Amino acid sequence: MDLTESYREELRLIRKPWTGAGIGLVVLALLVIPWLKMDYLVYMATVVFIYAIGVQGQNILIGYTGQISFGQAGFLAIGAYTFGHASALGIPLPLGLLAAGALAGIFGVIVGFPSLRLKGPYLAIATMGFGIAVYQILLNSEVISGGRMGLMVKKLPALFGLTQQVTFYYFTLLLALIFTLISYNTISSYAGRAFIAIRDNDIAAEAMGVNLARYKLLSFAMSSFYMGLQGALYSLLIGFLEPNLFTFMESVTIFVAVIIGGLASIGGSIMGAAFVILVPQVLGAMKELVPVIFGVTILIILIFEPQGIAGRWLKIRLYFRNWPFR
Amino acid sequence: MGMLEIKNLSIHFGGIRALNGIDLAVRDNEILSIIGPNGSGKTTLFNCLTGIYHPDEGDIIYQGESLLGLSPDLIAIRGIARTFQNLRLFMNMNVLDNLMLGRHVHMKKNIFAAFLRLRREELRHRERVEEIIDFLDLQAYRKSRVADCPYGVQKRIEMGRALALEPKLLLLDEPISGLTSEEKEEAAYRVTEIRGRFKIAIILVEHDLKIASRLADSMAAFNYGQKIAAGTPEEVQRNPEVIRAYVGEE
Amino acid sequence: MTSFLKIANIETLYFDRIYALHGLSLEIREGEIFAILGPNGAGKTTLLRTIAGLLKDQPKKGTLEFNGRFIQRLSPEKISSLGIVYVPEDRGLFRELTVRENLELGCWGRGDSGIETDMNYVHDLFPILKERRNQQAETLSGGEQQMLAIARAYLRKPKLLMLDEPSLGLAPLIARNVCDALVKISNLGTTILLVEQNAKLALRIAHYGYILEAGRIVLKGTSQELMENPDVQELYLGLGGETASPKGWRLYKKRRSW
Amino acid sequence: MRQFMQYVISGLATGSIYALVALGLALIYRSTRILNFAHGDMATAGTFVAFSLLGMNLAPIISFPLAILSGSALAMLFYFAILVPAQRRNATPLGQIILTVGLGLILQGLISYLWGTDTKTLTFPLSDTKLWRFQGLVISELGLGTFVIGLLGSGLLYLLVQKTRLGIAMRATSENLQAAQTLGIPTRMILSLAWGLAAGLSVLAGIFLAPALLLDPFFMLEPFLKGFAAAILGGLNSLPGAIVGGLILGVAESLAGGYITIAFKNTLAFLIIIVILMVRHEGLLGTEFKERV
Repeated sequence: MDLTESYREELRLIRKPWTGAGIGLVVLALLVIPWLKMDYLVYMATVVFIYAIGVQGQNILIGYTGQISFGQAGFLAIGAYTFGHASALGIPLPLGLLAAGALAGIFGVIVGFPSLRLKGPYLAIATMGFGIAVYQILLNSEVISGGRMGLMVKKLPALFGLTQQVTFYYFTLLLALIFTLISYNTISSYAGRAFIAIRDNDIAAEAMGVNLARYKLLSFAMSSFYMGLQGALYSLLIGFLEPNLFTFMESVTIFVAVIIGGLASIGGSIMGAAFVILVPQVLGAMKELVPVIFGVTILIILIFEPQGIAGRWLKIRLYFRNWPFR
Repeated sequence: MGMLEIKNLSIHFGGIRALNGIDLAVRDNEILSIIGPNGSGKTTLFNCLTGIYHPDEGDIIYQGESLLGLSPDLIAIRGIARTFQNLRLFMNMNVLDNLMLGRHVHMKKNIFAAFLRLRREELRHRERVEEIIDFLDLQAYRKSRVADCPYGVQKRIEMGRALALEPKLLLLDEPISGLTSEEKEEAAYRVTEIRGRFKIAIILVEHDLKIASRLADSMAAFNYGQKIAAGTPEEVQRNPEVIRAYVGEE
Repeated sequence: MTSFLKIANIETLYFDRIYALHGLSLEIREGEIFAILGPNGAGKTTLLRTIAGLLKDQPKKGTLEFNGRFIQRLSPEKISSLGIVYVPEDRGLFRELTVRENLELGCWGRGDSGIETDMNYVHDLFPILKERRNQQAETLSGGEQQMLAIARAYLRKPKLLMLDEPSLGLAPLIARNVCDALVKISNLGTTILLVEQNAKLALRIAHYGYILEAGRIVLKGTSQELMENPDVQELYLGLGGETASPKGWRLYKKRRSW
Repeated sequence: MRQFMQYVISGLATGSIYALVALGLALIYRSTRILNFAHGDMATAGTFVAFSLLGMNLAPIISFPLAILSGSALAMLFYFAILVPAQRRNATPLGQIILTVGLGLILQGLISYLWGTDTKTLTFPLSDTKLWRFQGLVISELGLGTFVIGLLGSGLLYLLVQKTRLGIAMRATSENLQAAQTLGIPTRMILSLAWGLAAGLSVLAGIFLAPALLLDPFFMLEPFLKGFAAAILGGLNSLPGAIVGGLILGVAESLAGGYITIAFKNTLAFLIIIVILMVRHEGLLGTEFKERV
């Protein structure tokens, strides 16, 4: 029996030694992966890390704050193109990443303004409109999109005697860990409480002194920053940008990852990101069926398991905790 | 000097006059009960006071300042907290977090500190919340999700959340209805206890005449959006119009 | 006399946790008017909604037997087709539809030839509805809305008509009109189950009454018996005036004989 | 002036198609408070059925109604097989909307799988190139047919909903479900019918759009979004609003394409959505639902 002795102890991120050990093991495993010399695995894991960032951000918006958005592709594109142009101008990489996130975040605030008046389905439509508008502007504006040739992005150089691919792997892993930590911290702070309060009962939240506008916009800003960062990293990964990377389907994919991973679950978001990346790989030649798998999974999860993959995982964990008795 | 003064307050929805020329005053550290049958405008008054509805006419003066046009969060910051008739808790948070949200207006907010998990603020407020948990006997439920708590406990949690805001004026919307008889007794006791301990003014809405008059220092009765009587509980109870509103016309 | 509707030990819960009805039993005989009285939050509305099948998966326990047939947990459509019609507290009108359209929907599923006669009958009962037949229901006054709700329910030719607070929000004269109409409908052979806060009004037209408190029946009897019961007089009829001390809550609790 | 009228006329033709899509969306939203994100995919599926039936040498007069019916059947199946069980498990409105997203994905995938992702042409009885002239104004046979069908479809639906007993029951059910249930109106049947009708209208729109847009699994995405814009413009819960919104959007788009630039013609729809939502989010003819506190 472990007793909590102070309030401070309760506020720690990792309260149980076993959780700490588990997380340590996972991180260790991730650190070791590149040594297995399986390039494909390293590549896939990198993509999952990149997506995990954006999906978490969307979960803060959709899952925690309860604001549905279908404009992800727009923020993704803003982040990617900002970074692309920044790196073409010779701006250092960290600044470029920051600029990508920041500009996407600013657009997030702008798009978030309708959310102050709109609820549920209406907001979904407004954000969807934004996402598609960005795509169409890219299609029609050669200055931004780089025209027919697309926009080339310089890849991350190889560092510390590692290959380029492994360097980038560690780089994205580091960023994913940092942003996961920030997500967890934010969610358990006053801001996270305000997000959830708005989702669960906005009238009561306001009556308790939560400024709805400020926190909805904060949530939009954060989620779009994450999304913009994902876009920037993605452009670094593939080294080339064209408008067709940012269609409405991309928004849907990220939305699906949030739902399947489980609303209001940071850990679930990472699993959701892995799901939407790995399913197309597994299906391989039958690419047309990817949406079918996504759709069917959504139906099953929504009807049988409202908390998504993370909910199932939680149940299993509870099961083992009570193992001898249940 | 009254802490709250309501002058000629009127609001209508469509053709229905939900409140019609209401005048009321609340003194410091007093319990005012508002009674009336269903649909008489009691909750509507609360919604006007907390900025959820905007009255068509009249004024609300709170500590010398008009509350008209203020949004609910600004009114909360000025020290008016409320509970809701049908419980508006954050059902998926645990009890502790619900009360911590009540501390929201008192917190120093710095989002970057939140990113880095700097928790001095949290700890400071946690101690205040624990006092309220003790006061309302919520220890056993501290970490339970609100949705999993029994109804009577949820009512207590809502009251605790309102108290965590450290209000100067507390609005309780039917704090006693829907409870079992022991819980009712306890809840009634608690209302007087709150006034004694926190030295605040309370407006209480109830349709149960008996409990309302037992708790109140002064009382007002509503019917069809109008104030039909006001005064001491005894006076209001004897008022023939009140009796008629309650037991019907013969 | 055999009972027409027999409710045995039903328990209804909200959100699977909050008991609204706690082992409630009552019986209703055919052709009479029954009133259920009780304070707010006692479970009166819940009872009617449970009977009407509007609460999903409720009652959790107990049986509802109507005309020799168990009807608990049937769908509301099914229960309605068995002849139980429920008029909720908010009247349940289709506010965007006209009065005539509302009445027509009352005849849904009726293929018999009596529709016209019945339509004429409700127009005689409430002439104002004929006058306003092309107006939208939401433009009617509270009393007219209640009349429309009753007329619409009558057109379904219910065996059992359940009304939730028909006098709520009505001026006294209009409330009395509505009650008179209910008596007329009852005289044509419809059993009526009435939930009311206005005890005087209800006991005047009802033959038999139940007092419901905290999800249980605490007292029953003919209207006459109830009206003469001292507790009912004090709590519901406002008689026996001198409420000794307004602070005497405990006293009040003790004084109740149930 | 003549140029202006020309733009208006071609705008009305496309607008009437948007109106059909918008009507379906509004019908579903009104009756079930669900925003149907699978609306476009249902239309695509139905249109592909029409394509296959025509390929089997069935006359358009037979294959088109069959395709429309198949779309309706699909929607009703979704209602009974997915939505009803979900509602039994207390799905929130948001959850139900996400279910339609799921359905949309499934349909999209299946269509790509069954018919392939290459573009196809739907052989159509009306021609795009045969022109009708009237006082110097030109309209293609297809455009005229589209306009007529759009008005006819919306008009018939309007009559059905406003005048027939079924329509009254439909409006009643969408306004107050429980009251309709206590009157013994078979609400599930009625709601599934609303889904069926809505899907049927969208397939009708799809069939008339296919010859101009070329048929591929994603061809309805844009018209679907335009329909959404139109429905919001007119007020999501208003059927006349959907028709008016569709026509206005069509004309505005055509004028913008003609006088400003063709490139951003499509962005206009979303600009309209966002402006409308900011200024008057219940739309031109819609009414707002007020939440009771």
